Amino acid sequence: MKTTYRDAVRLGLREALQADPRVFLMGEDVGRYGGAYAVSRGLLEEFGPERIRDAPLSESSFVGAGIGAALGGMRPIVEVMTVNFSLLALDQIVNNAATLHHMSGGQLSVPLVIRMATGAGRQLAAQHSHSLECWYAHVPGIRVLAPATLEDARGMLGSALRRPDPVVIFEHASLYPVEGELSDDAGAVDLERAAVRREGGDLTLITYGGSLGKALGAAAELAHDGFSAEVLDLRSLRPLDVGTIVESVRRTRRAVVIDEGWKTGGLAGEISAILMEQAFYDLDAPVARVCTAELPIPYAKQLEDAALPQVDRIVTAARALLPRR
Amino acid sequence: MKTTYRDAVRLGLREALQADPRVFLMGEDVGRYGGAYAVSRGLLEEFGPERIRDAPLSESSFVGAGIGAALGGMRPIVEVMTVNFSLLALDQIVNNAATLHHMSGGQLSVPLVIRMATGAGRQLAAQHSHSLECWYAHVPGIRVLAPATLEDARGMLGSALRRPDPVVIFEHASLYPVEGELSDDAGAVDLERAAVRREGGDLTLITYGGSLGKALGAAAELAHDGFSAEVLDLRSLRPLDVGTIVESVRRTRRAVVIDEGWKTGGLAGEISAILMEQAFYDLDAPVARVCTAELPIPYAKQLEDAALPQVDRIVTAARALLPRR
Amino acid sequence: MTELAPPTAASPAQDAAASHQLELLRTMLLIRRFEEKAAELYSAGKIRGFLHLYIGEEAVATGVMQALNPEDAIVATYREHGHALARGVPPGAIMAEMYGRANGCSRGRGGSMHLFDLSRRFYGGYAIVGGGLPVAVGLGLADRLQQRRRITACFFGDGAVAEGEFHESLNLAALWDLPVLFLCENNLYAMGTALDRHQAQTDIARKAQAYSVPSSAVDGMDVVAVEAAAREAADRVRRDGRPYLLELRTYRFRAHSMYDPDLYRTADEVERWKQRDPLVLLRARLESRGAPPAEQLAALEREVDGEVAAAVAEAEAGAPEPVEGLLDDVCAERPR
Amino acid sequence: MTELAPPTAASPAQDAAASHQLELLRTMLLIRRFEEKAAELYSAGKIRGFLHLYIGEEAVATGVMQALNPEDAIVATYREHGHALARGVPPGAIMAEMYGRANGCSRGRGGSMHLFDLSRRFYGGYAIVGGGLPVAVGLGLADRLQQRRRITACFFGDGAVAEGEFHESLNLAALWDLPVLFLCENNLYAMGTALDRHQAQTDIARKAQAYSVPSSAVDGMDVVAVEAAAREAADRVRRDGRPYLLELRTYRFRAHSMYDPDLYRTADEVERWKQRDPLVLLRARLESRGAPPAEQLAALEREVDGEVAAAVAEAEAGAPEPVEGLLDDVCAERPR
Ligand SMILES: Cc1ncc(C[n+]2csc(CCOP(=O)(O)OP(=O)(O)O)c2C)c(N)n1
Ligand SMILES: Cc1ncc(C[n+]2csc(CCOP(=O)(O)OP(=O)(O)O)c2C)c(N)n1
Ligand SMILES: [Mg+2]
Ligand SMILES: [Mg+2]
Repeated sequence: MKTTYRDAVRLGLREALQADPRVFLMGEDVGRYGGAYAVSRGLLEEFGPERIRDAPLSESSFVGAGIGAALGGMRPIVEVMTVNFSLLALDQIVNNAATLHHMSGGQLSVPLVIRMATGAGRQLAAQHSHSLECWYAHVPGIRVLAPATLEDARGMLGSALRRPDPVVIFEHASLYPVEGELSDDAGAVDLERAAVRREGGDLTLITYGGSLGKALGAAAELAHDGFSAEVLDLRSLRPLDVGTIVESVRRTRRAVVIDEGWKTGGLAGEISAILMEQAFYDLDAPVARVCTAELPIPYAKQLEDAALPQVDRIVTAARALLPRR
Repeated sequence: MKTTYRDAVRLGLREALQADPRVFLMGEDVGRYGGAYAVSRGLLEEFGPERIRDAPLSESSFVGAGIGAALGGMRPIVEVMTVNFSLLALDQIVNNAATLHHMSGGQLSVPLVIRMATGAGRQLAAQHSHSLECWYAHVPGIRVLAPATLEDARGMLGSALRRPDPVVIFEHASLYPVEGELSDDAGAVDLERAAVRREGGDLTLITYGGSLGKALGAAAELAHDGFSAEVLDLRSLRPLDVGTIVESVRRTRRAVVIDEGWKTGGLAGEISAILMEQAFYDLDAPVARVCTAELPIPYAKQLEDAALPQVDRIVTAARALLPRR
Repeated sequence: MTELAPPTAASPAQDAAASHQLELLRTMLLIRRFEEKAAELYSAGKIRGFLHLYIGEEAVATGVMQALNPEDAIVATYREHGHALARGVPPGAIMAEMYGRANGCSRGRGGSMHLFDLSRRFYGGYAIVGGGLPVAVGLGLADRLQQRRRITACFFGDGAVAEGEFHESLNLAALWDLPVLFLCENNLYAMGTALDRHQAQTDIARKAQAYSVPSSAVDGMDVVAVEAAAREAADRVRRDGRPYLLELRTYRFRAHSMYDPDLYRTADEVERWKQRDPLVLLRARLESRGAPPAEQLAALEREVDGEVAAAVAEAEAGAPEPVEGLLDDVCAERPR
Repeated sequence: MTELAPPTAASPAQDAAASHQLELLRTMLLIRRFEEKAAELYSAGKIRGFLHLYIGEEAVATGVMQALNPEDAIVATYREHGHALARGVPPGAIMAEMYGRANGCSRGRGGSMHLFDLSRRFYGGYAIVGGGLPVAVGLGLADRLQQRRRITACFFGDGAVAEGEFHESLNLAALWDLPVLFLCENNLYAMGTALDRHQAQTDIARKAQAYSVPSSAVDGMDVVAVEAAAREAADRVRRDGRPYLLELRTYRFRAHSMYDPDLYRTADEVERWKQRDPLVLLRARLESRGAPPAEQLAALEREVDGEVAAAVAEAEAGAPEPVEGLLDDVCAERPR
């Protein structure tokens, strides 16, 4: 069927709510309003206010309540409107959700799914445009996912709910209106492996989430010049599928990592460091990074565009690694 | 004079309070209690409760109040007891302190210094042992410092207060009792440059803060085997002194980065990625990382020791890069 | 709390009051027309990002600003066009900001949610709900430490009351005797969540008791009542050097933002509130006293329309910020 | 609120009450002796990290636990040896945890601040002040959603009241009708900061009004009063399925932690509070009624000493966790 990323996420939510009475959705404006990004529209009518639970503006406490509800036998899906607001809940996520299993010597576990929108590109300026996936990917004890396709948007949720540990799912806000095909029987997806979204032999473009489209765009441009770029979608940001990353780059011998986070201390650096450690002798050129410029995201369109990774910047970075043709 | 790191920080505080009436210290238990790590003991008696201001347990709001006070013409030093608790204040730091200058088109500036203890090694378990310097170092708009020596413990504070932007200073909690010499006329220090703490030509050990001692220990061991390791103390974690890092590694052609943060997505990866980009063709071996194992810090001593970077792990990592002798 | 006299022959004091009220009307009208225009320009794609309209709530910012002196500070939210206009930030600078232009009051970096004007001590729009309260506390602390007799006015919504920072900030301000006037714009909704679905106790003013902070509530649709209550509160903060919480009961006529399909309340409810449109109320109040003549009102409308048109022209004429300056305003300290 | 009858000839009910009170004494004594021993072992370097003693506050955990059923849940702080002991977590498992041994109740991962015993629904010690409250709210939410008639007891200190999570959590619990019993252990200090220097309004129970949560305060040094108040509060939570805030006024006799030089209060103040030592008070209460005989008390002391000695022996005998298992308990899902 033809549908959108937004509807695919909603489908995943509906399926999860139908499949397991322990599942409920909780967050700001998920019910009456229908979700800040209209993701949960209609779910309140279908599942009622106990299971589609509107929360007050209290990020720390409703995320913490998600932890407690998971401890108490439920399978909560907590929606934090965007990653920017999740800073208010980081204490609960890092100090409680990620540690309780360990601190209790394995007694407690926290089967909690936290969904949040992420990313820039809609002129929302410096307090609504972060990409802090790398922070979450730094924390042992949680799993971090970034669905870039409709299948993953729908399927990762169900797969995440089957895990006994906290899972954080990042949905890039600019993907919600993206249209595509989704097979009717699409269901649970694997959470472990990165996906090759385009095969190629001359270099590897490594990315995830909202930047996948840009990487594919860059690969298409490079193809005009006769270079075949492999495009890798990380899918899982923690744990990283190091095997697939390293295998691809060993083969192509060149890599550009594209990541909408700020460059310094971001996820792209981690991938580069892994390649340093595990593919150093196979590299024909240093791994390059295309990330967001080091500034709070500005409102004005031309400034925001200049700050973010774009197809032309990816192509330029790739060309610099490739032999002249 | 012979003194401790703790007393050096206190000296820096006293000098700052004496030098500028706009400076004040605010945080939990900085006054009557004398500071959780006894850093501010005696200051309340000297400067009174208005300038040595005990705050309630309200991290988000007293850090935010520091931002507002800086906007209002003061030069606040806010102490957050440890980096673990700073998660509660991250929204204020990232969304306000780091953005206000930019969002206001350059009108506002936030000359705020935030000090916090960091690090593990004292069996305080999973909620009191983080090293999240890398998160702060990811954020444009703030400066991040990590004094590893007595001079820096004393001098960085004064230098930080002279800057018009927010500065976060990380003091590794295990350093407070460390003794050393401090010259009487030690004063303001440069905040831009990394420091070579030991010169060497065979490889570079890159580190900062609480791990400097371990790196120096490893360098001493390596010297027994006839290898001369250069030890670089980053000092400033944002901005990084890329010039000094790259110059050293281009010369030694090998590097190990030691960082008490978790490995994945940590600061060591950033250094490795920078060396990938700027020293790839000069490297004789891939840059190695010695970081904290990927788990919440456990309480039991042998487990905590095993989780953290230690001299023997650094030596092993270094040896693996070096030719056999 | 109002100062209305019965409608008899006009005394000089009454004349002054009437002309002041005409000024209030003018400010509210400017906000109304400015935002109607902004909504239009948003649909036309000239303004982007989030746009939160204040239409319906004009009496709050307008009334409160009367009680503030030029040396007082203001902290506002993402719904702050009205506050900026009422404070005297030039409409052209605001409109240009929403266009993302170099002549915008935040040089195009902030947009609608982040208006700043340091020269008027307008410390900006904060778009993390609750995030402005601690900053206001800090401004108050700076004033206390510098022994200045000025106050900080901090606006926030009913939704912000649920955030921990509300609680922490009121406690800090009270504990430390800080001259902060907390102004809760209770428009009965936090996005689509009605007050009684986000607050177990819906009497917001009463919550101040938990911090020994004096408080009161006022009809936020009646600008004269708002001004009187704000003056009383601001005077008290100034005199005692202690915080005060004023709850302003109001309503937004438009959706939360331009993205909001407004499904969570009935058209009927909105209509009922529109009966209490602050502009209509004030006009009625003026008219009930025979003033002002229709032509005066028409002139005022024309003036305001002209001002809005001029603001748009200024924005249209503004230069885009050059991309080369992208990294200019990250730090106050310029990289060496 | 107490159930004491005048001291006449003992009825069966009085006998039962007396023997119950002897049980309370036993529990409080166990906490006291266990912690005195822990302090000793800390000085000897057997226990490391932070150690927060509950000495002086024993009546609180002991009294409250009487009101809880086995199916109820408990959320505590880093100062939770007393709560764990009163809940029936074996002293040996707690001591072994503080030794960091494999037979510790958290397998050596948690230490003194992070005791857990899922089999007793002891959901642990939380060491980020205020961090346990949202978790307790969530446990209550799970019970509500699963329509279970059990409650969650959430302990926290007076210092935690300043944190935003206190405010958010009470609102959530009240708004959503959750069966959570909030228990504020007001020992007048948050580390070195006295109550009136961290709270603008020092009447904590009263703050519950801001959330329409019923509340009361009780003398936390009188275990009989604590039990009665806790029973009333717990019954009410169980019956109404709504939260309740009980403030327990108490005092810690020891320093905040073993690192604390205790400079912020006078020896005199501590001495005055020691006059109201909960063990002394209960003993006096028992003695005033002629019971129990001295030899019974002596036997009880001996028993408790034996239990503590056995706990130490168990800890000493515990195996250290093998370093090879370092990464075992990071995720519940085992890496493939
Ligand atoms: C911390 C945080 N959470 C969520 C949001 C998204 N959001 C923006 S405005 C809003 C509602 C705020 O309501 P209120 O405080 O009543 O102000 P109003 O919009 O009614 O003026 C929400 C949920 C946000 N900006 N910040
Ligand atoms: C968020 C946070 N801030 C600071 C600390 C350090 N700290 C530990 S206990 C404590 C005082 C807490 O006081 P209270 O809540 O009254 O509990 P008490 O220790 O008196 O039992 C402080 C400041 C912490 N653990 N967590
Ligand atoms: Mg509102
Ligand atoms: Mg206390």
